[in-house]
Amino acid sequence: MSEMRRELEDSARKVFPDWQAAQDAKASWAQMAELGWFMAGVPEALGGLGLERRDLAVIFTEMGRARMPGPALAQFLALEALVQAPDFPGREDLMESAMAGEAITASLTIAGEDLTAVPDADTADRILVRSTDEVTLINLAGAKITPFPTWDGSRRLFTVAPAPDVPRIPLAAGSEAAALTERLDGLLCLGLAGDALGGADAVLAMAIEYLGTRRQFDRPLAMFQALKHRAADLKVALETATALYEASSEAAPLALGAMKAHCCEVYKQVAEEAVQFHGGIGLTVEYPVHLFLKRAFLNRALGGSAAFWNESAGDAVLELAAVE
Amino acid sequence: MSEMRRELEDSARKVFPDWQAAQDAKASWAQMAELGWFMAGVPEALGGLGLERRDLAVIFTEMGRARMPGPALAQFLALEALVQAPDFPGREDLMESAMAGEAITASLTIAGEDLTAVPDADTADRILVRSTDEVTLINLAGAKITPFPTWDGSRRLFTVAPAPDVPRIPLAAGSEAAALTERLDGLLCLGLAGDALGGADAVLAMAIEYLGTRRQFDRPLAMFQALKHRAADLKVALETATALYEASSEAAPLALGAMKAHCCEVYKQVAEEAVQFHGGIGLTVEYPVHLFLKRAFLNRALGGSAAFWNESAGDAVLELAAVE
Amino acid sequence: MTQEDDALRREIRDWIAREAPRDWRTASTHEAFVASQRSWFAKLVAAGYAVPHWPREWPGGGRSLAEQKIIYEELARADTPRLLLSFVSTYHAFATLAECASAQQRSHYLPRILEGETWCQGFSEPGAGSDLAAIRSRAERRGDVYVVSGQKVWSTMAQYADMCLLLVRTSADGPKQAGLTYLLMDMRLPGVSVRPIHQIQGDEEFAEIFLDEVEIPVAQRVGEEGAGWAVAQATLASERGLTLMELSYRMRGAMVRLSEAVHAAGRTCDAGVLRKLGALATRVDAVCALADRFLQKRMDEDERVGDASIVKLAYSRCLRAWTDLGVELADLAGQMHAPITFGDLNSGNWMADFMNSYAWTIAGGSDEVQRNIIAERMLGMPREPKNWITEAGQ
Amino acid sequence: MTQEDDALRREIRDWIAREAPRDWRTASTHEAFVASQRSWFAKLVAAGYAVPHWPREWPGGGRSLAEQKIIYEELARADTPRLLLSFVSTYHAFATLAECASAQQRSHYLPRILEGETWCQGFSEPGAGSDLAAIRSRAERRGDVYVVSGQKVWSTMAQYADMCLLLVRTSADGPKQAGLTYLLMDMRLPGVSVRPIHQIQGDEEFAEIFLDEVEIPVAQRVGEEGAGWAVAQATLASERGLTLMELSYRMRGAMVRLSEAVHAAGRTCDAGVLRKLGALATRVDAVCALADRFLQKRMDEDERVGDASIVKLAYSRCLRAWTDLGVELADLAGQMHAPITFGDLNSGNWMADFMNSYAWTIAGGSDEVQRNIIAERMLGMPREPKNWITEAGQ
Repeated sequence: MSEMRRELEDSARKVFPDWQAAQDAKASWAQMAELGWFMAGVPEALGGLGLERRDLAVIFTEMGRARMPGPALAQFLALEALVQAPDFPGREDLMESAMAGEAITASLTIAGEDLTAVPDADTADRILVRSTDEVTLINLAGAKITPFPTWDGSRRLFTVAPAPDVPRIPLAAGSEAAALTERLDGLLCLGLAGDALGGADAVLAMAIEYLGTRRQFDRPLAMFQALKHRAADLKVALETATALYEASSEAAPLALGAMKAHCCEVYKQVAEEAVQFHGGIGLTVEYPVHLFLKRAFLNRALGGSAAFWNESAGDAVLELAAVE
Repeated sequence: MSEMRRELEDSARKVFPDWQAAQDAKASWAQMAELGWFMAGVPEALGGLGLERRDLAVIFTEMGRARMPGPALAQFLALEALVQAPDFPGREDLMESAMAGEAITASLTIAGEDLTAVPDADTADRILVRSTDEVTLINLAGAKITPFPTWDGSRRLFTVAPAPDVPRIPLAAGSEAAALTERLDGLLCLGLAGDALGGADAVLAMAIEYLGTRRQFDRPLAMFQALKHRAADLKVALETATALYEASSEAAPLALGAMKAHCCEVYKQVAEEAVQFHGGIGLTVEYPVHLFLKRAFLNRALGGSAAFWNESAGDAVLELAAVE
Repeated sequence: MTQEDDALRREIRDWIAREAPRDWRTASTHEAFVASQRSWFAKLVAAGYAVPHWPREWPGGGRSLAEQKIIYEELARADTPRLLLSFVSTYHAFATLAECASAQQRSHYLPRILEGETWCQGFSEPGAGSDLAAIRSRAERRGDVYVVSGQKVWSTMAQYADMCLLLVRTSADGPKQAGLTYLLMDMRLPGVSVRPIHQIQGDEEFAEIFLDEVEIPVAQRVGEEGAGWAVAQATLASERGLTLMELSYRMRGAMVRLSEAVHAAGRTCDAGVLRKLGALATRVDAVCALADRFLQKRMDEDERVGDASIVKLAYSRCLRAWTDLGVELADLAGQMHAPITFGDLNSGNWMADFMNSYAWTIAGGSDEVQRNIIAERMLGMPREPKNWITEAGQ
Repeated sequence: MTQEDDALRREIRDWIAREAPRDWRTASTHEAFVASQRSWFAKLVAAGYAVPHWPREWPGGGRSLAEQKIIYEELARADTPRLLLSFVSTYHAFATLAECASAQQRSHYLPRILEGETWCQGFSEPGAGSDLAAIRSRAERRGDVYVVSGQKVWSTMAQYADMCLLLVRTSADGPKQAGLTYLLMDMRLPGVSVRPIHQIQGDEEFAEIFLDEVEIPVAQRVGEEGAGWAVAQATLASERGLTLMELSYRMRGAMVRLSEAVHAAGRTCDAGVLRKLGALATRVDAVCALADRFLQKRMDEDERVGDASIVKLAYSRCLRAWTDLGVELADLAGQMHAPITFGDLNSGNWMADFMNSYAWTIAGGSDEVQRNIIAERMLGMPREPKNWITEAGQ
C-alpha cells in the first residue's frame, strides 16, 4: 500500500475509529469535509487534491467500516461529473462549494433505473441526473420528494421527481453523456464495493471477538472447530474480494459492476454468518451486528443487481470463444 | 415401511450386501431375475408380482447401494411399457421372457433427447424407443451401435441408430404414446433418484467409517467438529431427499423429474465430500469412493438435466400467482 | 387414510371455512395481535380443536397423533393464525402439569389454561442458552417460600403471560443438574419484572424476566427440590413434531409469495430465476415430506435419536433459503422498510422474513447444536471431550 | 512497472513465441509426457529461464522475485507446459542443498539438476499425511551407512526420479520431531522400489516408494543426525508463491474452455448460465488478484502468517467451482470418458478436471488444515487442545 493510501486510512481511523463514531450524520459530514475527502478526487488544477481512484478506494472502504450515514457517495458522483464536464460558467463555484461540503445528491441506482434511492434529497439543493443521453445538474426546488425508507437506517433515501421547469445545468450530452454515465456508474460500483468490504471487515472482527468471549459448555465458542472453519472461509472470501477491489479501481465499468456484485455478495455472506455466530443476542437491537446485515443487503441492491452485472460479465466471457 | 418393502430390502441386502457383491454383471443380472425383481411391477393378471411403484422404489435404492451394473433400469422401462400397452400378438411371450431376464434395453435419457446412453445395447435383442408420437419395440439386428464409454464404468452405455427396415412392434401411438412416454420418463427419474439415494447412503457410511478409523494428530478424524458438522449436513440432505423420494413414487412426471434433480444433486454433494473426507487415499483407484462419485455424476446427467427439470418445476410454481 | 380421518378432515375444513379469522395479518400493534390470538384460541377451545393432545376428559382431547396431524395440516393449509400465545400453555405447561405436578396443581391450573390463562417458560438465561445445566438464578428456601433472584431471557411472550414455568438453582454443590428445582410462578408476584426484547425486524416476541427476591410458595414446586432437571425434560419433550410439520406446510403454501415476487420483478421468462424457484419448491416439498415421515415414525414408535434434529435443521436451512431467494428477487424494492406481520414467517415482506428465519437457526437448539447431535448420536462420531487440558500456545 | 521489467517481459515473450512447444497436450502416454517435460526443461535451461530464483552464478539465476513473477506470468499466459517433472529438483532440492547441505553436496548435485537429473520428495507416509512428525520410516546407523526401511507415499513423479529428499526416523525417543534425520538418497540403490499410484482420473502423477534395508552412506546426510525437522522446513519453504499465481493465471486463461462449453451446449442466451459464468469469471479474477497481492507482499516483506493459506484455499475452492461448472454445462456429453491431458488442470475434459481439483483441496496441506491455520494464526481463535481427556460416553 502506498504512503498516500496508508495516510488516508490512518487519518480516517483516527476520526472514525469504529461504526459508533460516525453515527451523527451532520457531524461526520463536517468531519469528512475537514479530512478533505470531497477534494480528494478533484485535480489540483481545479483546486482539489488530485488523488487517484485507488486512493478514493481507501476512503470508500473506511466509509463502509464506519457505516457512514449521509450522502457522501452521491457527493463523489457529483464531483466526478463536474470534474469530467467541460468548463461552463459557474462550474468553479459549484465545485468549490461541493468540495467544501455543500451536498449535491444523486441516485445510488445505475443509470436507466428509476431516480430512486437518492440520499438526503430533502436537504440537498441539487441532484445529479445521468442517462446515456444527457448528464445534468437539476435544482431540487419544487421537486416531488418521496421517502424511500429502507431496513438499513444508515442512509436516508428518497425517490425524486424534479419539477419540470427548474434550472438545469447540462454537463454532457450525446456520446459524451454515455461515456460519462458509464464512468459514473463505475465509480458508484467502486464506492459500494469498498463500502461492502469495509463493512464486512468490521462485522467479521466483531463476530470473532464475540466468539472469543462468549462461553458455552465451559469453553469459548471460538474454540469450536466448526465455527473456526466457517470464520476462516469468510476471511478467505473477504481477502480475495479485497485483492480484486484493490486491483480494480481503474477497471472498465463492466468489470467494476461485476466486482461490486462479488464484493456485496461477500458482505452479505459475512454479515449473515456474523448474526448466526452471535446467537440470540444478534437478533436484538442492542447488538450492532444487525446494522451491518441490513447495510449489506442494501448495498447489494444498489448500483445494479448481481443478476444484472453477472449476466453482463457472462456475456463478455462468451465472446472469448469463436461463435460458430 | 410396509412389510412388503422391508422384505424386498432384506432380500436385496442378503444377495447384494455391498457394492462389491454386485460387480459381476452377468451374475447379478441372474440374481435380480431370481429375486423376482423383473416381475415385481407386472400385474398378477399378467404373470407378475403386482407390486406398486413404491415397492419398486425400494429396489431402485438397493440397486444404487450395490452400484448395480447392467441394464436393469432399462429393463424396468421396457416392462412398464409392455404392461401399459394394449394387448398384441406375442405380448405375453415377450413379457414372460423379459420377466425371466431376457434383456430389452432402452435409453436412459428422457424422450426427445438422442437415443444415447443405452445400456448393454450390444447384447440386447430389442430396444424400447419412446417419443410423444409413438412408443415401439425395435429389433436391434443391423443397428449401428456405437460405444458411449463414461467415466462411470458401472454401466456399459451405447449410442444406437436402429436399422431402418427391421421389425418394430408398436406399443402406443398418438396421445397414448405421449402419456406412456411421460409415464416412462417418470419411472426413469424415479429409478435414477432411488439409485442416487442408495448410492449416497452407501458412500456416506463408507466415509464416516473411514473418518472413525483414520487418525491424525493423535485422534480419529471423526472427532474434529468441522468434519462432524459437514457429515451431519450431508445426513440431513440425504434424509430429506429420502423422505421426498418415498413420498413421490406415485407423483406426476414433472414432480418426479424435479425430485430426480434434487436427489442426484444430493448424491453428487455427498460423494464429493466423501472423497474429500478420505483425503489422498480417496484419489486412488484402490479405494471405492471414486466409483460412487462417478456414478453420482452420471446419474445426474441421465434422465434430463437439473437445469431442465428445475426450470419446468419453476414454471409450475409461477402458475400459483395470478398472471397480471 | 381411514374413513374416520377423512371425516375429521372434512369437519375441520368446514369449521375453518366458517370460523377462521381472515384479517389476522392486519394487526398493526402487538396488543392487537395478542387480542386476535386470544379470540382465536377461545374459538378453537369452544370448537374442541385447541387441545387435541390432552386426555379425553378435556373438551376436544383424546385425539391420536394422526388426528392431531390432520387438525394442524388443515389449520396450516387454510392459512389460519399460528397459535403463538397459547403454545407454552397448552404444550409445555400442560405436559409439566400432567406428568410431574401434584393432583392439586393440575386441577387448579389446567382448566384455567382453557379459559385463556397464558404461560411462559423461564429456562434460558444470559450465559446459559443451549446449556441449561449452567442456570444461575438462585432460589433460597425461607420457611414456606422460595426467595428467587436472577434473570431469564428469550421467554416467548412473557410480557403477556400470567404464569411462568421457572427453573432455578437451589444448590450450588454437586453435579450442576442436581441443583435445579422447578417452580410454577405467578407473574404478578412482587419482584417480577418483564422487559420485552426489541428484535431486529421490529418484533417483540420474546422478553427478559428479572427476578428480585420474588417469594414463591413452596407449594408451587413441581417435584422434589433438586429434581428440576427431570421435570424440565418433561416440559421440553412435550411437543411431538407437529410444529415443524405445520410450519413446513405453511412454507409450501407460501410458495405463492415467491411466485408473486417473480411476476412483480417481471422475470417470468428468466431461466435462471425459474430454476432457482423450481429447485427451492422441490426442497420445500422434501422438507414437508420429511416432517410427515417424522410424525409417522412417532406414530409407529419407530423414531431414532437424532430424527428430531434432522427435521429441525432441514426446516431451518430451507426457511433461510426460502427467505434468501425472496430478498434476491425483490431486489431494491424489497429493501424498503415495511411493518412486519406478526406471527407470519413467510409473509413476503422479505427482509423481515429473512431476519425472522434466524429464530429457527438459533432458538430451540441452534443449527450447530443440532449438527452435534446428529453427528454424535446418529452417525456415531466421537463426542467432543468434555474436559480438556488447554495449553498456553505451542 | 520499470523499464527493465518491461524489457524482460518482451524478451521472454519473443522467446516463447519462437521456442515453446505447442503440442504438449497431445502426449498420450506418461512416457511421452515425461519426455516432453525433459526437452522443455532443457530449452528453458539453455535460455536461462529455468532457475531464475537460483543465485547469479548459475545461468539465468539472480532474478528478483518481481522478475521471477514476470517469467511465470508469461509462461502461463502463453499456455506453455507446466514444469512438473523438474519442480522438486529446482525448488525443493535446490533450497535444501543451498541452505543446509555441505559445500561438497552442493557442488556435486546442483549442476546435475540443470543437466536434467530429477529429484523426488520422500516425506509423506501412509498414516502421516499432514502430520510429518509422525514419520515412521526407520534409519539405523551401521558404520558408514544408514540402513533404511519403510514406506513413502504421494511422492510426485518418483517413478522418474534419480534422487530423493528423504526424511527418516533415527530415534524413537524424546520429542517426535527431534528423532528425524534428512538424507539424500539415490533412487537406484538396492532395496528401493517404486510403485506408481493409479489415480481416479487415470493419471499416475504420484508414486509410493518402498525402502527395504536400503544402505545410504552417512555422507549423504544433510545436517546433523536428529536435525531433519529443521532441514525439512527449509525444503518446504522453498516455493514462494509463484506456483499459485501461475495456476491462477492459467485458470483465467482457460475461461475460454467454459465459454466453449456454453456455446457447445447451445445455451448462449440462457440468463442463468450467463450469470454463473460471469460470477465465476469475477471470482477467478479475484483469485488472480489475490495471488498477485501475495507475491507483492513477499516482495515488500509484508507477509502475514496465514497469507499463504488464504491463497491456497482461495485457489483450491475456486478451481473446484471452475471444474464443477464445466461438468454441469457439459451435461451428458461431459460424462463420456476421454483420455486425460497430462499436466493440465483446466483442460476442458471436465470430469478429469473435477477429479484433478482434489489434488489442490487435499495435497500440500488440505483445505481443512489451511482453515485451522487461518483461524488460529491469523484470526487468533484458540487452538485445538493438543491433549484431551477422552471420556467413555457421558
